[in-house]
Amino acid sequence: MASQPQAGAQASQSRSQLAKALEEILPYVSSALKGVASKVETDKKSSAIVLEVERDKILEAAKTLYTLGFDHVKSLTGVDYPDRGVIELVIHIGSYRRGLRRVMAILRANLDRKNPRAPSLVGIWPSTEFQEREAWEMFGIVFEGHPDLRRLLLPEEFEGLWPGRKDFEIPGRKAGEIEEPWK
Amino acid sequence: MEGGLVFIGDLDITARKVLRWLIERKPLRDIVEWATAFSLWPVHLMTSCCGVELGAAYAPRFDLERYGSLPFVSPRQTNLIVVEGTLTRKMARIARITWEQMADPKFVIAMGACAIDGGLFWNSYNVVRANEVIPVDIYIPGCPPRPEALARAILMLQQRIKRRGIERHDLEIIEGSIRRINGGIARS
Amino acid sequence: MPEPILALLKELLGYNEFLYRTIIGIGYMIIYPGLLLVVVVAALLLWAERKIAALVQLRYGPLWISRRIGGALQGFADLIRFSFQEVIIPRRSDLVPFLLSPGLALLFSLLPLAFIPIAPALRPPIYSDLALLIAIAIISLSPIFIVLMGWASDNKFAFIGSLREALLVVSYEIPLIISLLSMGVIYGSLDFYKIVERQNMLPGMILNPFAFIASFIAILRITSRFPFEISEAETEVVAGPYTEYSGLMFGLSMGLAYIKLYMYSLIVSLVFLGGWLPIQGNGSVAGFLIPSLVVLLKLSIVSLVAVFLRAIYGRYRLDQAIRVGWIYIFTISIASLIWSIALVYGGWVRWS
Amino acid sequence: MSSTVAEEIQRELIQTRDLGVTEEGERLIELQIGPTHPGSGHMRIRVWVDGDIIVRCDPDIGFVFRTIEKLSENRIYMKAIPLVERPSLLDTTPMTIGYINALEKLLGLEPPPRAKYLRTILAEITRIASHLYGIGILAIFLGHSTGFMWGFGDREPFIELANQLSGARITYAYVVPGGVRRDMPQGFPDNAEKALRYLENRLEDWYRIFINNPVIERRLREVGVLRKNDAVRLGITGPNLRGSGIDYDVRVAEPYEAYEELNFMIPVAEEGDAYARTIVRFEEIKQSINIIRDALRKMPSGDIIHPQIARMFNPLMKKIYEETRRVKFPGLFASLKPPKGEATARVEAGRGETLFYIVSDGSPKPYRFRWTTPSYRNAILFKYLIPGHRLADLPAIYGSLDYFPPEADR
Repeated sequence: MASQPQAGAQASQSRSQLAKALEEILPYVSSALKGVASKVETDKKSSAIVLEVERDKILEAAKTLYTLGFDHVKSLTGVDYPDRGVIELVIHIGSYRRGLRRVMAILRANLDRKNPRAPSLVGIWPSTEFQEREAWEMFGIVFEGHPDLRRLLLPEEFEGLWPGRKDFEIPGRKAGEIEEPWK
Repeated sequence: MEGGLVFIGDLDITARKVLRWLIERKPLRDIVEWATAFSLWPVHLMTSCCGVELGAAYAPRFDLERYGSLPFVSPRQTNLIVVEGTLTRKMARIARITWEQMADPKFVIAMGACAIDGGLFWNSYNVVRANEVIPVDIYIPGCPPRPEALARAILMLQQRIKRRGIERHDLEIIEGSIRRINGGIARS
Repeated sequence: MPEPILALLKELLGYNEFLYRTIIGIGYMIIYPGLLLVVVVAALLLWAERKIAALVQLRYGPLWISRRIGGALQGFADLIRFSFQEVIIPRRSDLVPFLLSPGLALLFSLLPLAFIPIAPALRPPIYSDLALLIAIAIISLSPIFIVLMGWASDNKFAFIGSLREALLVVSYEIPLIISLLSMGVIYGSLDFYKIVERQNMLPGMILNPFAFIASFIAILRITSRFPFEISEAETEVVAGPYTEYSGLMFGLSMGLAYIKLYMYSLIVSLVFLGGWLPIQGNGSVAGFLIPSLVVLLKLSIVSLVAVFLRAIYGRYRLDQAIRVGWIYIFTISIASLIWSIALVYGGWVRWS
Repeated sequence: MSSTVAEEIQRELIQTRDLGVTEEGERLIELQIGPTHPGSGHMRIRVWVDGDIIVRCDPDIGFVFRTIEKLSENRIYMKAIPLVERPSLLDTTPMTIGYINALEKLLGLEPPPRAKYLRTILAEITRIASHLYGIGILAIFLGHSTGFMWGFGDREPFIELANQLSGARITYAYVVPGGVRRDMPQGFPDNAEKALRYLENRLEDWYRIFINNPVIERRLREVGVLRKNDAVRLGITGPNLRGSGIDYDVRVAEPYEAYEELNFMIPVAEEGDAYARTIVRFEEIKQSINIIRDALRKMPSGDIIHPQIARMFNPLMKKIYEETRRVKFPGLFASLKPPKGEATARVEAGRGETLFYIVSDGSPKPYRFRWTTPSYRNAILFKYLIPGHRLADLPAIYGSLDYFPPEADR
């Protein structure tokens, strides 16, 4: 049966306390990620700690974040920068622990656009399994070590097409023009 | 009687021709049309988010069961498809198969702006118009249309059945030539 | 057993016993308590089920088809629509059993009517003093054809649905047969006329309450009414054994559930609720018409209660239903057998 | 005779149709509980069944994938509001609040307190409506048609309430960068009180016919037990998470809008089975009723749009705003150009936590628009929670997860 519900909003901190909590956690995280992350800073607006990481250090950064208490991934996606020839992997990692609940970690890593490869994080955070499948389907990022990297949302007709990338324009259809969906 | 009718050839087609000849007679046709009009059972095919309004239409406030329409289980036993909202490519294939699995006098209501012409998602690469896939009888504008609009569509379909009668395609399907369905996919 | 109708016919058509029996038998089976009445009752039950469920759920239910009588023609409209819809026969299905099994299931659920009287004045077409036993035996044949339906229509959901039907039939037919036969033990005979006569002091329900409970719940399962609608559970196996049927075939199988409900409620009202008891007259009106209306009234009460449960209960899981069947219903029916044996040999029940 | 699409699929199915042994040597039946199946909604659940026990389950989602992210990258910021509402048509306000919060973080705007309260009230109204829809779907999946009809029937007063507040049945587009579109109409507080009291009486009937119904209780207890560490590992959100004992709720973890000043509690259950999740949903409806009453009591007065935007009203818009307290869109919204940068906002929707991540490069269209919905994050439960149960438990678990496929496919 529903246990005694935990006291709600009166006990929660207001936004200012949120910023203070962010400050406490920042040194704690940056010390843990000394050699791994190239840049660690806070983004007060979105109450998050932003980490820039090299491609081959992603797994290591993920392991340390997991030990710090960030236990699930809220969103894993790519951002396509065709002019810089880079697809940026952006991972929002959250935590259900009482202390870390107010804070999110945003892990960023640049992958080469022609052949984007990244280590699969399913081993550390199983919640990324479906999100990695969608990232592969939309951006072509191949996650090495993913249990079954197949299509999640799109039908099979999109073989070889990466709709998430900027060079995939949407076919702006003129009114009345009928397109045969199966052809 | 327009000319003599001689039924020869394959038993199945002859039986269907006899049935169709019988049904076209006055008293029986009215009863069949009256029964079909008041027993439009939509198949359980929720294509997209307008399904919320279809659910609300069969709920206590706008009860569509007043007109005899009862959402039922499988395509075999129902005679109405309500295409609720957008048809993506994957769902279009399912809608087509469901339409082909349904028993013959069948009708389609395209509900919402997305089913008419893509609506909000007109330029999405994954969206297909309803009439490109299955022949549509009644269109309902609105995004999502109010449950009263769905009730009005059911009533319009009832009047159309009484006025225009039921077109039966079972002979064309058996003889292998699905006629060009208005705007739909032609197979010769 | 005065035969007023037989006497009436003798004056009209001259003396030929065999001819009159067949005319009455045909009339019995086809018109009054037979096929015509069954179809009307099935259609009205279909409408009543939707109307009662709608009433509980704060809405109208079928109404616009015939406003003045509250949409009562809805059941007929559905049956007519089904009979004029195209019958689809899947290519990979096994043709002969696929086409025959709905009809045979219907036959075996209608046939017991030949043994069950509906009024004191008219004998059923085939009169025998083992009528209760024969009726139960015939009606428990129809689940075989429901399993055959699911098996013949080569569809995975129909296959699973027919397996469920087979499992549940075993676990609920046996308690039904035991509890009905334990009523036979109390009355000392299996002939419906004697059963009804011997209920004039106490109706069967009070004589042996265990039997009534066990058989009512077993009937709920056999006609797949609500807490036990497992073999045709929509959200698990699409329409159970009837998934691949369309048009007239599905009309038959949809009506089948209601026809079996009609038949079982007829047996229950005769065995437990005292049949035509308060009315005992003879002669063609007092002996035939009014008693049969009393039986019909009791029968409709039983089926409306069974139909009303759709609005209250969800659906059991298969293993829960089988566990309930074997643990509770089976022991209740054994208890009813012991109770009736105790009644008879304890000397409380003695028939002249 | 060239084959129709159905025959192509039929031929495919015939080759793959295996009633017998699979590669691993087990005798399994592969069931396609597809979109036309009454127990599946807008998705296909591929299930391998050994007898009555489900051995493997593979959800095949994406049947309602309408590319919201790609479309909103080709539209100006304001046009993304109706786009964001469509996928989760049941509780649209939390989605628009999330998107507008992210946009306001980019623009550096802070809505006035009265607008915050109005947003919170509408969010709670849609939460109640969305929970009742979820419970209705769970009821029809268990065969309990009265629960379905009562669920949809009891939703209607709240849809009427939202209709009075914002003018539309479900798709309100009520939240605007910098505030809300309309002020509260005159008779709204006592209408709201009437609807809330009606639902409180109805909840007793719900407990008698649904929660304490022996069949429903038997079908939901010890079914789909989600242990606490599994819920955390799989990143589950919403009542499914709180049903397994973790009291995580974004309204308390990172309070947005007016949730800081309102007092309410987060219902948590320990068992983690389908029954616990349903109880948590019913308790959340009660909490939402308290929140609406509390918010209506503490409603501050004042204007409903940010002064910086109000300054840009032309005289006609100012007159309309004074008289009817309705915001007419100033020209600014059409060419809204937030500064370069990115923002993340998370909001507690009816089914869980939804996250918006917007990257803007200074142009009127967002450069990258990332949106994860609660059902999208709960979709993984089909793969890990259902194997091991019986075939009849599939709809019970599916209903108790309150999984809405269009919201998962976006």
